[in-house]
Amino acid sequence: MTLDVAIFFISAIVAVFGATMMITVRNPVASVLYLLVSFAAQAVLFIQLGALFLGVVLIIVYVGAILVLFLFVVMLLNLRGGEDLGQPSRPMSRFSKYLIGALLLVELVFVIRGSAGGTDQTVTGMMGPVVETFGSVQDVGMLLFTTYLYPFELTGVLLLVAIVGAVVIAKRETEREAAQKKQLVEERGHSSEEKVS
Amino acid sequence: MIGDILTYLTFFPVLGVVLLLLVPKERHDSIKSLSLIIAFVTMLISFLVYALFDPLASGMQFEVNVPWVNSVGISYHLGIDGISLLLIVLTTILTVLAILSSWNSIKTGVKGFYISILLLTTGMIGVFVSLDLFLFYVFWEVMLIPMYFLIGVWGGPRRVYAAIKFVLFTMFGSLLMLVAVLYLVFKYHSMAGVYSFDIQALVSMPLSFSEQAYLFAAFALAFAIKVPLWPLHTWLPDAHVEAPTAGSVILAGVLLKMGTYGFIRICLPMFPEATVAFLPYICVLSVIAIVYGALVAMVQKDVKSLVAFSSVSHMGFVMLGLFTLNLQGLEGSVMQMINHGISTGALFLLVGMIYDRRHTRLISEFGGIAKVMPAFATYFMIVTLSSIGLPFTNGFVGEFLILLGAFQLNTWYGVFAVTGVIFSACYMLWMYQRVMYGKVTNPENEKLTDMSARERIIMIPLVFLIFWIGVYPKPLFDRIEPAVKNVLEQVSRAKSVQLDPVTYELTRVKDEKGTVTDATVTFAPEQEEATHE
Amino acid sequence: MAEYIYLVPLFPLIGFLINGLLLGRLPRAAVNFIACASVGLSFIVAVMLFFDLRALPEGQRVLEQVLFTWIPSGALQVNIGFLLDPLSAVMILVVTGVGFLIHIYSTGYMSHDPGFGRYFTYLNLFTFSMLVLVLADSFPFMFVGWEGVGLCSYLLIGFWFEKKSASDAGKKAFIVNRIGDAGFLLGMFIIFWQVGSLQFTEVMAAAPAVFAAGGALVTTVCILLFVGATGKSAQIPLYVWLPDAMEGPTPVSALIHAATMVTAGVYMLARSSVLYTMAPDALAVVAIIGAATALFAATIGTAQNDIKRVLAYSTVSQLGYMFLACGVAAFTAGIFHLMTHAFFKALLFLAAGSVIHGMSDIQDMRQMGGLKKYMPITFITMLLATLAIAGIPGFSGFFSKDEILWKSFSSSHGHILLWIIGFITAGLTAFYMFRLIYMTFYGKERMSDEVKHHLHESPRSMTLPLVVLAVLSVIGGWVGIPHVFGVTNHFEHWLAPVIAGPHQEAASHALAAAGSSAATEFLLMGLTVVLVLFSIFGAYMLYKKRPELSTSLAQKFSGLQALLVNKYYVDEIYGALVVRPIVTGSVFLWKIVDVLFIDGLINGFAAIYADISQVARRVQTGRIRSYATVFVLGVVAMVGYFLYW
Amino acid sequence: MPVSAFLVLAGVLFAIGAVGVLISRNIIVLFMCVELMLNSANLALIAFSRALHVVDGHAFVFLVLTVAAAEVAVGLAMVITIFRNRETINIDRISILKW
Repeated sequence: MTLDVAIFFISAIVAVFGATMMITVRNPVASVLYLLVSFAAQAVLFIQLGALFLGVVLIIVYVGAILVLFLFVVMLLNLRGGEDLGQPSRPMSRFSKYLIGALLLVELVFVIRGSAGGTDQTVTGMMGPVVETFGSVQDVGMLLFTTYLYPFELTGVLLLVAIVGAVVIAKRETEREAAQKKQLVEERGHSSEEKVS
Repeated sequence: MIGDILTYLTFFPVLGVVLLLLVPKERHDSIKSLSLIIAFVTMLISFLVYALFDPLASGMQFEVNVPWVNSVGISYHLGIDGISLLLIVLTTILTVLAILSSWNSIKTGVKGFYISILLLTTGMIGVFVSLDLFLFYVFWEVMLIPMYFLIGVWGGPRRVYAAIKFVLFTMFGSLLMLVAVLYLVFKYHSMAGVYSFDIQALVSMPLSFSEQAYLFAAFALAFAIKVPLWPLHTWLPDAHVEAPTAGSVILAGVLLKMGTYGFIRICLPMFPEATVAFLPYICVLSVIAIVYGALVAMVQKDVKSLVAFSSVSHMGFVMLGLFTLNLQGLEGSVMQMINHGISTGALFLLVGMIYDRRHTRLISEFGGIAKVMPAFATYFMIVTLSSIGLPFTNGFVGEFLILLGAFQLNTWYGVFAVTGVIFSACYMLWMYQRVMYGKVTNPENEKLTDMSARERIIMIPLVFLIFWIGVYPKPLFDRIEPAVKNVLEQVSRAKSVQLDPVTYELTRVKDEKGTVTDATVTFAPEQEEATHE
Repeated sequence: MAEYIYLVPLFPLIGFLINGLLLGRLPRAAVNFIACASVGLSFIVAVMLFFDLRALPEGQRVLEQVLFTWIPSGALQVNIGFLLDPLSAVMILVVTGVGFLIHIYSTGYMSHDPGFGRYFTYLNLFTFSMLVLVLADSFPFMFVGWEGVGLCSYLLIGFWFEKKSASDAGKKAFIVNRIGDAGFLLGMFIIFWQVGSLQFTEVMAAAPAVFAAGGALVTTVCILLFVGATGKSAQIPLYVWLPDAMEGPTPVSALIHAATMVTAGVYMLARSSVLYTMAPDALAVVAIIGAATALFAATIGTAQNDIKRVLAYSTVSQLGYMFLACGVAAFTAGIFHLMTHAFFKALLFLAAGSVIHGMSDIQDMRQMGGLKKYMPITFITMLLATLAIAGIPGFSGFFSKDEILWKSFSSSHGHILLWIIGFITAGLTAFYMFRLIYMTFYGKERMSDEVKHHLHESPRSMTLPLVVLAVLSVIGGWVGIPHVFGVTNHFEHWLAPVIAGPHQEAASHALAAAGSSAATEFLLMGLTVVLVLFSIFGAYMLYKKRPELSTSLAQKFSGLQALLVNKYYVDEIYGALVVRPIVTGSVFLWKIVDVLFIDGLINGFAAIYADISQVARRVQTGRIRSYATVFVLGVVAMVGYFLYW
Repeated sequence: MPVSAFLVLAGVLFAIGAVGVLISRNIIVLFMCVELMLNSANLALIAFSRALHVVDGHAFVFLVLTVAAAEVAVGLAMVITIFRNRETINIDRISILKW
């Protein structure tokens, strides 16, 4: 067992474990932390695959920013796992959903195996060595600023829109707006009554 | 410039819509004035078309034929003959009057209202000028949307029900029509090797009898709903009662004519065998519509629904005239389309005026109006007389010719249709009596003001038209006649009929077995011009 | 000459336009002047045209003028064109002449009514329409006038529209007329269908070639045209509107419902005489209906108490006479009676109007009496008219009525029964007319003091037309003194070129049998005169000498009395048999067929869709997880599909 | 290591994420599951990229990351608003948009 294989299996086990725990624990804080674990393991895999830059980005952006944001929200809303989440699903429905997931997994494996059906060595075969700079900041940067310049710029716009959107959505409405909305609702209700009569 | 006049005419209202979009929505006066100017200029353009129209030439005039979507043979093909010419002029006139009539009665959503009306105008003119089935279908559907909003937004209490009913009825028919159109186009492709949506090209295509029958049925259903032919008429009273005045005027004045226009432009020329075969059924339905509409109109409590049912009756006359398949019947039918547009439009305008004052249309609420509003009563009387077809008003000319034609076709159609003349007098005069005559019993009616200058301006052109067409309809006949003769010639391609070249009368040829065999006309798309002559 | 014909209807049209467009803006005097002058001018033109026509040689007395094409549609070419021949010449003289007098009379009669402008507008429009009717050169153009007079009749009957009875009566008149018009239209259609033209000259010329004499087609045409005539001229079964029409102002009753419009049917029959002589069956129908109407209306007339209603039923009855004449192919006699009737009946109505005017709008004869000394001119003129209508020898009515009776007996289409009915009717006519005279002008003054106080003779503008008409009523018949008196019948001679019929053969026939028939004619004439005198005496006994006798008689025959007073309950029967079922049926069509059935069917379909959607929409739970489940299932299915198929 | 191993792992993570979406009633956890699925796709992309020796896959991963970030920002803003108005994070209770 080479080091490579060991790193893969350890990371894979950690990633799957984190993901599984994330969806099973009741406390949201714990969920976030398990996801963090899973992401960290995945970042290791990224780097193992030569995506040094992306692995780092994953850690910084996902773990450092997004998951922290999740944590913020969970704490802001003061969620502790004791919230009313309604009736738990019936066992049958729960089971059927696991079954669906399993089916999906089996199919995905078959897809991978199918495409690996024999001929495509790039998938089934061992990965060969790559150039030193593969996946480096420079390498990815060159690509993003040349071939994918427009999509890249568009992501900027997307982020801007997301920022504005998030602010607008999360903003507390002023009293005036609330009053207006109330009035509007009343009018609607009134006119719909008329329609009925 | 002149060659493209139909394009200008059709799309000028759209230009108006664009301009209207630029006006802030609070500026009601600017919006109203602007849309009035646009409608007025459109009317002037249509007058110009009328003036430039050559009454002696047969065939289409002002034709424009530009390939549009070549791969499927869609072209931008416009052109008019005498029938569409008159209907266009009617449309533009009624649009101006409709805009004037809503001057003070539409207070909410003013901008949207006038945009709808102008879009509607484009749709209506578009239907009348299209010579391409695709274009025809597009304009046909374009009309639907503004009308839906006119009824559904600015209508009465049950406006949503009425609007949806209107749209669903019409949609149902037009989808069948679309299927039929596509069938025609593919059929043409299989015969000529190219696609074409061109009406004139499709007309010359030979179709077997069963094909004709199905296609005729599909088109006829779409058109019959629009007319509306009994028993597909029930959307009409609801739509009329709920629609705002301008909507009713355009609906009754022009939209109903779309159905009959479709018959005369598409059904009759394209499916002559089927036309002859279906003739008895449609005639019977028309006669039922005439009598039924009149009888039901008699017992209505709401003035607008009375007028709506009278429309059913009058449009029954138009349908009967179309399917008499003789010159008098067809000419009378086209005249009746115009006349019905004028007199029913005028009736709705008048009802709108009284509605603006009293906010009710129930006959029982009125009485003695002639005393407080003498001018109104006079105009109402003139329009009433025109509606019941008194000689020397426009209504008579069309009705007389239709009855004459129907009588020649089949005595019994004539006899039963004539009773419509009697009943029309009954319901109109009874309504007039209950609204106008007697003493003022309702205190709310005591202080009604007589017609304003604006309202008089609306009515005067209509009254003028009523008498002009009633006394001197010759200019109209001159323009209708070549077009009608063309239609008859095309119908005469049916093997079961024979056209008298002098009187233009179609007579049924009785073959031994009484069955109509499939058409075996040789088909030569290149020589379609030749087959027209 | 011919190019002036259009002036005759044009003047009233101009009057109508001026008065109508400037309604409410002209002073009373101007309105009166314009209205009268326009009719007066057309009377002058009519007289000139009459003399022009007379100056022409006998065979060529036809003037035609075409203004422009009205309805050009293939083979159907209808012109706005006029046809002046001896028949229409007589008619325009009557219409403009009597019309002019009535216009003048109206200026006095309507002098206190605020609606005078509207009144004269309608009246001028009526005159125009009537002139179009009689001058038209084709059936459709005649129909213009035909419906036009119907419209004016509607407007004028309902002139005081605030009264429900008035507007009801107007509506009834129009609708009943429309029923007749429908028949007229159908008749026209058959003619066009067969002949291919609707011009009078062409139709009449082509008819003998196109129609088989006595055939079903021509009979149908004639009967349909006659249906039109029954509507306009108030014959059984469509007479019901005329008595109600008395709701209108009295001059209107005189002009429209006595002198001119109601006689349009007779004119139309005379105009189509070529067709009618070809259809003996149709003639028989006309004669029977005419005779029946004459008798029927006369009996009702004997029991009415409203002065105008008596005259109305009298009009119906006299119109029956005219149709009786037409029905025995004696169109000339019909037109002759039409003319004399126009004089004396217009006079009767105008005089009655004068009475009503003086009586402060009371029309019930039971509240009158003894008016002779208050209204001498009215009395004398009305008496002259009554003598005329009763058929006292020498007066105009005598000649015309006698000719009808004689023709109904002697004509090849006549029958002894028709004569008997006419004979009885003559007696009844004399009876109810003198009943009217005695109840109104003689006996006790039964009016209230208030009314009596205002009682006065009418102004000059009203009495002058009375006098002129009285003169005409007396001498008007002298133009048509029958052959039997040894003079030429100018009137018959004048009309001969236009009127088809057996007159040529009848003339020779009559000459052949001159010896015996002259004696018969005198015998019948004498019988009639005796009956008339006897009836007058009866009326004198019952209503002048011993009024209590009439009341006791009425009590004795109370059933009959009630039947007559209620006009045989015809209105009620029509209401129950025609009007009610139509209205109920219409409500049924609306509520049941339209709303319940058709709309129910369509809304039912919509409801079915709605119900299906009610079930289907449950799929749309709003729960993201269920959507996601379905979504993932879909993905699984799709991937599975691509993997294994 | 064969690339298929990484792909299978990506598949496993994806399936776990999917199951999480299906069974989770907590709206925040649901969100995190979506993130997990996105990232499993990233993993597959990078694996392919490595196998084919093309860096383009990295560019895509980068874009996916950006989209995920934007999505989270907006999504969490919505969660906050919803919680503020309805006092719940139960996904099943947020079901007005139905029928």
